[in-house]
Amino acid sequence: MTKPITREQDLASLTGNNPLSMKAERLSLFYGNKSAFKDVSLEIKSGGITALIGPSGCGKTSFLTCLNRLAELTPSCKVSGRILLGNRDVQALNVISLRRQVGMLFQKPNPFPLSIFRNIEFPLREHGVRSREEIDRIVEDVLRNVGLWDEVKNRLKAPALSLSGGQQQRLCLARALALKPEVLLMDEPCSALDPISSAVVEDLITSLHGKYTVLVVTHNLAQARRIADEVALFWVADETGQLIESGPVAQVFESPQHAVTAAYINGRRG
Amino acid sequence: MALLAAAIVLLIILFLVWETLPILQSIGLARFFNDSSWHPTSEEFNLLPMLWGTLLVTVGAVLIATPLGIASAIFCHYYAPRAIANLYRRLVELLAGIPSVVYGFWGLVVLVPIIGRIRPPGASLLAGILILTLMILPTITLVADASLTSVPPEYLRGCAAMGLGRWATVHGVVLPAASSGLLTGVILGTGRAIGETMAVLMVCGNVVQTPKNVFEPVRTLTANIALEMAYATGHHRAALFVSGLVLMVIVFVLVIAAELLNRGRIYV
Amino acid sequence: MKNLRILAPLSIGAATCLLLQSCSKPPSAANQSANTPQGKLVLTGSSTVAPLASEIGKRYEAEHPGVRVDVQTGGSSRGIADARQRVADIGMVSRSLKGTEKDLQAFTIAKDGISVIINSDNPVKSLNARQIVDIYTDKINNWKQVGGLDAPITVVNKAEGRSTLELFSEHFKLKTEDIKPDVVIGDNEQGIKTVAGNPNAVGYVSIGSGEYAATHQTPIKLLPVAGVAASITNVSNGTFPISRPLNLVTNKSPTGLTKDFIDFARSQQAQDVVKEQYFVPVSQ
Amino acid sequence: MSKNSPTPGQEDELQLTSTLKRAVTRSLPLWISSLQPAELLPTVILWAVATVVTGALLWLLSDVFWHGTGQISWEFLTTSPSNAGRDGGIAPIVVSTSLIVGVCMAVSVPLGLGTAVLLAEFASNSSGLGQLVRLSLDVLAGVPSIVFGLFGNAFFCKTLGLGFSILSGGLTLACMVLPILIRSTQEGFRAVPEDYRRCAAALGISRTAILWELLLPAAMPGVTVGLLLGLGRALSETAALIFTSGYVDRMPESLFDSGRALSIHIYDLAMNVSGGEPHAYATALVLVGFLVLINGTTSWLAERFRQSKIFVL
Repeated sequence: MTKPITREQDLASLTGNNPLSMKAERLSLFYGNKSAFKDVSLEIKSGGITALIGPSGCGKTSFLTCLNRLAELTPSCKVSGRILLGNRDVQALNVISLRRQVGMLFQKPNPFPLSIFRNIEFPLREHGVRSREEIDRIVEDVLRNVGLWDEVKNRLKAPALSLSGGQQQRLCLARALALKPEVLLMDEPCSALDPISSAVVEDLITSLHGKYTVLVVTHNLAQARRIADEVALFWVADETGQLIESGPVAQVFESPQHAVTAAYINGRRG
Repeated sequence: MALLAAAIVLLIILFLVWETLPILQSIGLARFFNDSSWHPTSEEFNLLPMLWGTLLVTVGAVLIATPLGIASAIFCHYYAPRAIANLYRRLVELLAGIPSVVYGFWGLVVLVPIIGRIRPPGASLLAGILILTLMILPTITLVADASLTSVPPEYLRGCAAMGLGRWATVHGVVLPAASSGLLTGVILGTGRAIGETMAVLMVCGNVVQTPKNVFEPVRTLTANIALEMAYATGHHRAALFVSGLVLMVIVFVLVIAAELLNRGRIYV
Repeated sequence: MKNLRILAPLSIGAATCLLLQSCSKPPSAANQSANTPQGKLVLTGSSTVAPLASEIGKRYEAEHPGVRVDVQTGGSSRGIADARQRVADIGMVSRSLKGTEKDLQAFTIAKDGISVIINSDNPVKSLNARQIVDIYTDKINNWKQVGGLDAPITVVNKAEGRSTLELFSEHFKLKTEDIKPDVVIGDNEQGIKTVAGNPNAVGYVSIGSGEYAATHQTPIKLLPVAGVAASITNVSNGTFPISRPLNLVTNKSPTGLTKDFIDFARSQQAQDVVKEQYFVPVSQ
Repeated sequence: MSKNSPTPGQEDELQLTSTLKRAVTRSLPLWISSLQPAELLPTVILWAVATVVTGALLWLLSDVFWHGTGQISWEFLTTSPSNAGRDGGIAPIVVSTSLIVGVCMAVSVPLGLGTAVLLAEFASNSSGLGQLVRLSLDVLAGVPSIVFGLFGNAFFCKTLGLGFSILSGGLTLACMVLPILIRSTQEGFRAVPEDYRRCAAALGISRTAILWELLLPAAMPGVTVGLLLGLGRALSETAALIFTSGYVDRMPESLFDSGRALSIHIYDLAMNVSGGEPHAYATALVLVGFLVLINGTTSWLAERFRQSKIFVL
C-alpha cells in the first residue's frame, strides 16, 4: 500500500503511476458541542488539484485536518463520517503511515529549528531511509523540485530558520515531497508569502499536477481558478460549515448551480 | 542592575584573593601543584588530588544525572499520563529543596554501608557520584521540563503531519529546539555539583588521594574547606581559601568551555 | 518594567536603611554594672562547644533577664580570631591554647576524652598502643593480625588540624603525615556513623558522643586505652589518658558581664548542663 | 485548528502549547496502538528511568518519614528547643527560617526578574553585556556554598556591619539564588514567540503592559521553576547560613537578630549533638512539609497569574 521511498520510484517515474484519491463521506466535525462543519461528502480526484474555497470560519481547515487525522490532536474534537484513502478507511490505517502518505503544508511555514539538510533528512530517516547516499540523492532531488537547490546547495548546514519566508515554505514542501506522499494537503500555502514567493509556490503546486493528489485551501479565487481542476465551496449555514457546491473549475466559475456560489465568486458576498 | 551578578562575582573573587594574598605572596602558587602531598600543618600544600576529586565526582554525577534528568522531563511531557506526570513533577520539586545534610545523612547511613559490603570502605568516589546525581537531578529535570514547555507547538504539529512517531518527534525536533534550555539546566546542575559541600563531605571518605577506581575514597576541594576550616589558622587557613580560588577557576574554565562548545550549535 | 525598575532600587534602599540603622546600634555592647548585668554577649567558635555554651547561655539568660547570650559557630580557629579581634566577647575553643596564642586567656568549662571505637560486631576486645599505631600507619591492615576476623581494616581518621586528631596523634606519638586513613571525617557523629555502618572500621571520637551512641543502640563499642575503660567517669577522675579541655577564651582579663558569664559557666550551677551534653565537668 | 475560523477551535489555538502537549499525552492509546519497534525501546527506557528515579527519591523520602513521623506533635511545632535540640520543639527555628527565606526572596525575586527582563528585552544575548552577565551567573552558580558563607560573613556581617543576623543570611542566600532565578527566567523569556512582542508593539501597547500582560505570563513556566529551585536551595542551605544567620535558637525579635535555620538545626542535631538524631529526622520532615506548602503555593499562584492573563479572551 505504502510506496517505498526508493531509487526506482523517484518523482519522474511516478507519472505513470496514478496517485491515490481521497474521499470524504458524510463527514462532520465538532469542537465540544459546537459544529465546525457538517455532512460533507467530497471526492478528491487522483492526480488532480482540488481547491477549497469559501469565507473564513466555514470549516475548510478543519476539514483538511480530518483527512490526515491531525484533528485528533485537538482534545475536544469529535469526527463522524468516513474518509477513504484509495479504497481504504483512514481509521483502519496506521496513523503514521497515513500521515506519510498524506503530506501537509501549513499556512505559516514551519521548518524545524534544524539545518536545511537535517529538516529533510530527519523525517526520511525516521521513515526508514538509512543509506547516506540515498538520502543525499533524495534531498537534492526534492530541493531541485521546489527550485531551492541552487539557492541553498552551498549552505545546507545553515539553520533553516535563516531562510526567507518563501524559501521556508518551499523547504516545507520539499520536506513533504521527500516522503513520497500520495496526497498533499495545503492550508493556504501562499497567504503568508509575498507576491513573488507566492507566485513561485503557486507554480510549484501546478507542477505537482498528475503526480500527486492535491487539496488546497485558498482565499484567492483567482489562484483557485489558475491552478485547480476542481473546486469545492464551503459556506456557513445553520451555524455550521457546509459544502455548497463542487465540480470542475470551469463549471463552478462559469455556471454555478447555487446562488451563493454565484454571489461569492462574483465578489458580492463573503 | 544587570551588572549586579558580575559585581557579586567580582566581590567574591576579591574576597578570596584578599584572604589568599598572604600565602600566595610568601610561597607562590606553584607549591599548590608541586608539593608532595597535602599536609598543611607541615606546610605541604598539594591541591591536585582534590582537584581530581572534585572533577571526577562532578563529571560522574553530571554524566549520570543529565540523561536521567532529561529523560525524566521528556517522560513528564510526552510519555506519562497527566496525573502521573504531575505527581512526578511534584516529587522532583520536593527533592530540589531537601537539605544537602539530609542527602548526606542518608548516604552515610544507607548508601555507604551498601557500597561497603561490595567493596570496603564504602565511603568512596562512587558514593559521592550517586548522592550528587540525586541532588542535581531535580535541577536538571525541572529546567529541562520548563524548556520543553517552551517548544513551539507548530513543530509538534509539523511532526505529526509527517507521520513521525513520538520518539522521532522528541529526539529529532524537540531536543534540538530545547537545547539551550537543556544546556542551562546542565550548567546549573554542574554548578551545584561542584559547589556541593556537606553531602559530599559525608559520603566521599575525604582521603587526600587521586583515586584509581570508583571504590576509593576521595576528597573534593569543597569538602577540604569545610573539613579543615574549623581549626585552621595562618597559612593553613589561607591555603583553604586557595582551594576556593582554584574551584572558582575550574568553574570559569568549565563555563567558558560550555559556551564555546555551545556556540553555533543552537539554531534558535 | 516600571514596576521592576521601581522595586529593585526600593529593595536596595530598604536594605541600606536597615543597614545604617544597624550601624548606629552598638554591635555587642557589654553594658556592665556589676550587680545587675545587662546587654548582649556574643560567643563564637568551636562547634563542639557551641551546644554546651548555648545551653549554659539559656540558663544564664533565665537568671539574668536583661542579658542575651548569642552563640555562633565556625570552628576553634574562628573562636581564637574573633576573641583576639574582639569581634566576639568570648571565643570557644575545643583544645588548649597553643604557644602563639598566649596573648589570650583561657577558661576551661568542661573536659572531653577521646576513645577508640570499633563496630560491635568486631570480636576484638582491646588494642594496645603499639597495635593502634601500626593500624594507623598501615603496618597492620587485617583484623586477624590483632586477633580478629580475616578482614581488611578500614582506618577512620579526622581531618587535618582538628584538635581530636592532634590529641590522638600526640598521645600515640604519630606524625600526621604517617597516618594512612581509608576514610577521613569531620564531626564526631560522622565518625560514629561510619564505624556503625562498617563492621571492619576503627576510629576515634569524643568520649561523650561515643558513650551516648554505644548506650543507645548504635552498633559500636569503645575500646579501653592503656587498660583504662573509656568512660566519662574515668575522664572525670583523671585516670583516662587522652582528654582535651573545652575552653572559653577572652582577649584580656574578663570584666563585667563577660566575667560574670564565665564564672557562671565554671560554677556548680552549670555542671548539670555539662553532663547533659555528655561532657565532663571540671572539678573545682 | 484554523487561524481564521472563529470556531471554538480558536480557543485551543490560543492555548497553544499546553493544549498540544495535553493532546499528545491524551492520544496515548492511539500512539501505543501504532507503536513501532523504534518507538517501543525509548518508551520502555523512559518508563524505566522514571521508575528508577522515583524509586530512589521515594526511598530517601520514606526514610525521613519513617524516622520522623513519630516525633512530630503540635508541641514540637510550637515550643522552643531545649537541651541542645534533643528536647523541646522548633518554633523559633521555623520562624527564623521563614524570615530568612522571606528576606532572600524579597531581594532576589525583583532583582532576578528585573535582570532577566533587562537581558531578554534590552540586551541581545550575544551582546557584550549579555554575555558578561551570563558568564558571571554561571560562575556564581558554581561557587561552593561554604565560600558563599565565608564571603557573606566577611561582607554582610562585617563590612556592612549587619552582624550575625537574619538579614545577613537572607542577603547571602539571595546571592546564591540569583543565578538560578535569572537563568531559568531567561529561558522562560526565550520561549515567548517574537510575534507576541511585534504584534503588541504594533498595536501601540506600552512596554510595561507587554511585559506584564504578555511576556511574564508566557514566561511563567521558567519563572516558576526558577522560584521553586531557588526556594529549595534557600531552604536547604547549610554551609552558607552557619556563618551568616547564625546558630542562635531563640525566637527572633527583629531581622537583626541571629536566627537558626531548619537546615542548620538538622545539621547540628545529626552531626554535632549526640542523641539529636530523632529530632533531626523530625525537623527534616517539618522542612519537607514546609517545602510542599511553599512549592504548592508558588505553583498555584504562578498558574493563577498565568491564567488570569492568558486565558481571558
